[in-house]
Amino acid sequence: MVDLSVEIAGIKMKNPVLVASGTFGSGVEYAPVFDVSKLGALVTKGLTLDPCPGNEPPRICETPAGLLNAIGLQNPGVDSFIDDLLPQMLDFGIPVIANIAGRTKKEFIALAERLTNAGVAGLEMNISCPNVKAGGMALGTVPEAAAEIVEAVVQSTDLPVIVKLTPNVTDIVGLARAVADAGAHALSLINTLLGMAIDVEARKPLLGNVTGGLSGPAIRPVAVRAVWEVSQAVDLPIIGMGGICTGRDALEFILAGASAVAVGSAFFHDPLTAVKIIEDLQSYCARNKIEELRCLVGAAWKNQGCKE
Amino acid sequence: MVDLSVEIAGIKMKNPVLVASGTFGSGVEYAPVFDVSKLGALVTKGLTLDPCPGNEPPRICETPAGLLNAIGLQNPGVDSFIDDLLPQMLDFGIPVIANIAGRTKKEFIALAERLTNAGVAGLEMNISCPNVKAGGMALGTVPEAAAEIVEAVVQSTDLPVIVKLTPNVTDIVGLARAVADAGAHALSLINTLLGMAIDVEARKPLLGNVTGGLSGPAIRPVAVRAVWEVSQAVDLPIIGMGGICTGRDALEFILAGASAVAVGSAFFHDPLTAVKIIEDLQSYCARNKIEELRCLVGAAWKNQGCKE
Amino acid sequence: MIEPGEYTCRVIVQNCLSPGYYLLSLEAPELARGALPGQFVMIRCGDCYDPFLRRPLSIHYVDGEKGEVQFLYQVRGKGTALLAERSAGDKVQLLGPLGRGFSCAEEGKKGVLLGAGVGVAPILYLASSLKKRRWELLILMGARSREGILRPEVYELYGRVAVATEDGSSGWKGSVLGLLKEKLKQFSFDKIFACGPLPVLKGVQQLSIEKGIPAEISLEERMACGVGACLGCTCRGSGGKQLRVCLEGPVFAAEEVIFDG
Amino acid sequence: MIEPGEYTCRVIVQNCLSPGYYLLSLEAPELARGALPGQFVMIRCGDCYDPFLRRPLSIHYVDGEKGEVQFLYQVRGKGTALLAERSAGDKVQLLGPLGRGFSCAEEGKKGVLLGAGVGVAPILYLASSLKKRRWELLILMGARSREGILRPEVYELYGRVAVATEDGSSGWKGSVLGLLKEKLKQFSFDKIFACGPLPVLKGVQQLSIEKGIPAEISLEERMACGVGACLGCTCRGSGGKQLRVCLEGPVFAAEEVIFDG
Ligand SMILES: Cc1cc2nc3c(=O)[nH]c(=O)nc-3n(C[C@H](O)[C@H](O)[C@H](O)COP(=O)(O)OP(=O)(O)OC[C@H]3O[C@@H](n4cnc5c(N)ncnc54)[C@H](O)[C@@H]3O)c2cc1C
Ligand SMILES: Cc1cc2nc3c(=O)[nH]c(=O)nc-3n(C[C@H](O)[C@H](O)[C@H](O)COP(=O)(O)OP(=O)(O)OC[C@H]3O[C@@H](n4cnc5c(N)ncnc54)[C@H](O)[C@@H]3O)c2cc1C
Ligand SMILES: Cc1cc2nc3c(=O)[nH]c(=O)nc-3n(C[C@H](O)[C@H](O)[C@H](O)COP(=O)(O)O)c2cc1C
Ligand SMILES: Cc1cc2nc3c(=O)[nH]c(=O)nc-3n(C[C@H](O)[C@H](O)[C@H](O)COP(=O)(O)O)c2cc1C
Ligand code: FES
Ligand code: FES
Repeated sequence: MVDLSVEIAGIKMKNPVLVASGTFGSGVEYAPVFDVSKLGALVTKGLTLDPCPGNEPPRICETPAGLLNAIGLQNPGVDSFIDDLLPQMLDFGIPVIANIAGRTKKEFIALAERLTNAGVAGLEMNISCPNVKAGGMALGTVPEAAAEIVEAVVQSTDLPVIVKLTPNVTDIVGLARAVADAGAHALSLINTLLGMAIDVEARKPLLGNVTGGLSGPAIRPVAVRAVWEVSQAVDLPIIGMGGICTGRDALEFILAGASAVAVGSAFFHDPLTAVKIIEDLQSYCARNKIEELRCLVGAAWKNQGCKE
Repeated sequence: MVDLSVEIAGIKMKNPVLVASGTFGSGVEYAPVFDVSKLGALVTKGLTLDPCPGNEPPRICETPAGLLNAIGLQNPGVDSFIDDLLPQMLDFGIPVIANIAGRTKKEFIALAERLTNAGVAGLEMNISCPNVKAGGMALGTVPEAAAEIVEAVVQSTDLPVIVKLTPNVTDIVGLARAVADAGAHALSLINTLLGMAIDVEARKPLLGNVTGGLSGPAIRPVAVRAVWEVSQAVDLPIIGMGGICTGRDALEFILAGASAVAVGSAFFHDPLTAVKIIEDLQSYCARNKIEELRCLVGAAWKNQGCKE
Repeated sequence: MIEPGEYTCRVIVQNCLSPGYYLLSLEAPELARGALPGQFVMIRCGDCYDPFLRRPLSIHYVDGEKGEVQFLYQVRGKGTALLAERSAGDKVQLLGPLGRGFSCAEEGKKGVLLGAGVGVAPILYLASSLKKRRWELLILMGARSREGILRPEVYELYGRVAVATEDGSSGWKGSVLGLLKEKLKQFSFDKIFACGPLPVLKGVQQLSIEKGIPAEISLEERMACGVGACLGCTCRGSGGKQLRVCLEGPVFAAEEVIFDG
Repeated sequence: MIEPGEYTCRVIVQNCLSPGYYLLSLEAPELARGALPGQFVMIRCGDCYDPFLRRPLSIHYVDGEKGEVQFLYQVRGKGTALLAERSAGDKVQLLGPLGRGFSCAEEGKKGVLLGAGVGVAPILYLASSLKKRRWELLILMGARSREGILRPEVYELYGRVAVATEDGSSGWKGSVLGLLKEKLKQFSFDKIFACGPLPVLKGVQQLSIEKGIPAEISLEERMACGVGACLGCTCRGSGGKQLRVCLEGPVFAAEEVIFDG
């Protein structure tokens, strides 16, 4: 039996396959379709302090090998999440990571504090959402600003803090370094690329919000590159995501330097993606006589590795 | 008959469909396949001062709805270009725009000077190539650095200067503004996104150069967004490109604010793409009773427009 | 009612009904046993990542004994065009049954069922289910012209059928909404059920309020997940909350939703 | 020799020769008349943007009178898998004929033709062309095992055929390169023609130099445009220049190219 287990910033998972924030609801939605407890961990939709209604429709639009979304962080607010959704999520018996999206440092701190003893295994700071006016990406593109908020969150909780970065920057390595120096325990790479589409018959943008976040296989090469660059520069575990649809895709991220991966848009293409990936990883390792998957992390740039 | 003609920075074209640098050779390669003189204009492969051998193979790699390339500016050098290739290109009887790629300001000036009376209709400054170590993107991500080089080139030639920008930046609008203030006459948006792919069996990067530029339909939403944002902020004509495969795609760019479009990777999918797009634009205008295509430029954000 | 599941189904047969309209029959015994009228599936149309998303299609008819589920669809774009290329023996993947369907618990009432355009798709299974519950049904089918009136003969098995075409090439000339108004003047009904484009649904909502007849309407919205996870398909609920068309819908009581504009 | 053109061709027939190997016949009169042995086409395998690039396939055989062009290919990944789904009557788009083929201007010489794996594909058309020029041919076909020896009977129409399999399940046991060495010891040839994986081509290049027999080898490289425009497919030429496999090749005189490593 191959050992797929990983530990990211102290969060122990039986395999490295997570779900990407916002694509998997609270897990309950997919529970009838497959055994959600087989996953490595769950990640919540972005949570805000107050309930948030999200953006006007249309909120999604398909693009070649991908999709644009502009959900706009619709969520019931952190308190309602803790009361209603979290208990259901914890029932799956796997770690739950809360994705938090403050508009300001103060909000981020408040979110972290409320979640600290709520039962979640860690926090994923979304400083990279392209679909909201305040906060989101605006906080996440300037290294100093990002560092300041990360530091504040790290100090206000004893939960592991994972910082999710945007690829819509000139220098993602610089951003990752700043966030690492500020005390982040792990990184999630990548959030969506900023994009848009136009309805040429109506002659106006297709999304209610005009611009949206591009995800899916289309962006995979950008995401793999981000993981490759950051993992060589920064000594933090990385959760890789962006267009992962198969075990092969997941391995691309792992070989590039990700310790774990998250499945997002692929659920819409095939709801069984994540379980298939877990099986694929098992069989890839078995076939290549690799006893512990974690030996492959960064193998495409590391020369050494565990024994094969 | 619909009027498709455009004038970009003084370069008159009978229609707004150009070719994207590096994807169309010198035009001669495609001449047996379709009537190249039907195009709006030709754009050369990136030219360097000295001959350049380019990168190690493999140089291309397919990705979902796109491809990565790391050609590395292989070209015979500007002098050999002027002597051997340019005369053949001029034979098509349509404007030829020279894409120039210096590693330093000095090289850019030298390239501009050599080309000034060579017969080309304009220069496209490639300050956005992701596949070379010096110059290329390195010069093109910092607004001040970009502005300085653009200013120097504009002063050293009386040819129209089109500046091609990279999307691999936090703030493409800021970059565009800097370049506009420096005297650029038009903008080309966008060059490729920086990406990479890994061969999971060999456990190493698929491209000889490790990273490459992502192009094709996959990146279209990113390109449309760039055109949309820049065209509203900067008063320069824009040549839009990035994944254009159909008349519908071309219209997306035009409605977003591009005065002309360039076909690139789509030639590999279907070599007749450009001619089909010209026909599609004709029939879209006819169907919608639009007499001059240029009335549609930016129509998705402008309220007014020419009479329909 | 069964929980949604992921199935790989064999195509039994696919027929082109009239240019651009297809009837697809799949071998799907679980669905055929458990799906309710008004529910839908998310179906994978191609083999690759373009198109990337699945397409929502309503259940048109089920034959529980044969284990067969039918879909009636119009080719609109890339996805449905690829689906139309499938033929007997091919496999298709789908997730279903999804969403909340029409309520058909009551017995022996009088109902008017309205299907505009390809919106008639879910009306057939609904009609057959209500018929079993001894409803007396009037089925209104609307389209631009007679070619758009799909399979009227099978609808006739479950109720009286009246047709409206905008060009008058068949039945009443004008919109199917106009026809509904006429019928509401002439007859009394316990309930309206409708599926079709937004303007028609708005009209039904208004008539429902005016006449005080409860109505159920089936909405469309762009969908990604189909199970309520992505929040891509929301519409405005009258309680002020966002409703997920895929989970809280696609069938809503007319008064549950607010249409903009 | 004709200029390349873009064609939409009807599939005449497609046969699975052995698991994973296909023979595709297209109606392509211009190509059938003008394509030369060793040339190739860029063929569009799917209907959408995934896969986005066309795939290079060598011309396996042409029947000028019937206006038919054949391709012999192995399913390797997404593109070839989609191509294998096409059947009689379907349309496929392709650009061709492309590149520089084998030189077969000379008359009445003695040649040895080597095809390793699916690299035998272009060898058939080459053999038939050389036969017309009264060459005496020895055709070496190599594969891992007997299932990989494709259509030996048709090759026999144009020369003597000798087979090598790595597992010895048919013919000589060992690599086809070893078989070539043996044959070069026993017989004398005016020229070697080869197509197959890189290690085989390297071996042929070396033998050509050692024995002083001119050789032509057909190279493979990832391609995007197929016409020399994108510079994606270059290999190192012995003159120091980059050569485009799609335009200056795919067939090179053995001494024209430098293999790394
Ligand atoms: C719950 C539900 C049930 C449906 N049932 C049926 C049915 O039984 N028969 C039928 O013919 N159609 C049905 N539809 C509509 C059908 O899903 C769309 O026509 C289909 O997704 C179009 O896909 P395409 O790839 O062919 O077109 P695209 O190329 O994707 O789009 C063509 C046009 O369809 C619109 N469209 C695209 N996706 C959707 C979507 N998810 N929802 C609504 N509009 C969309 C686009 O705006 C565009 O104008 C249903 C839709 C929903 C939401
Ligand atoms: C001039 C030329 C002529 C050819 N003629 C034939 C032929 O007659 N019959 C035949 O079976 N094959 C031929 N090939 C190889 C054929 O093009 C590839 O097998 C095919 O492109 C694989 O596509 P795919 O989508 O099935 O696989 P992919 O999923 O794209 O890749 C599968 C494997 O094939 C390799 N590959 C992908 N693209 C290419 C490429 N363009 N060139 C070389 N290797 C590639 C990949 O590295 C990978 O290992 C030829 C190649 C060239 C360059
Ligand atoms: C519908 C949708 C909603 C998303 N919501 C969030 C969110 O709330 N918070 C967040 O950090 N990322 C969100 N994302 C981004 C994903 O978590 C992920 O980073 C991105 O989609 C790339 O992965 P993918 O290509 O596998 O989907 C969302 C993505 C999608 C498609
Ligand atoms: C094979 C290849 C070579 C390219 N070479 C150049 C180049 O030399 N100079 C340049 O400015 N852009 C170059 N580009 C970028 C294109 O001109 C274009 O900006 C980009 O590919 C996006 O357009 P597309 O998606 O339509 O291809 C190249 C692109 C490709 C695919
Ligand atoms: S489609 Fe995802 S929530 Fe409805
Ligand atoms: S494939 Fe484009 S130059 Fe050879």
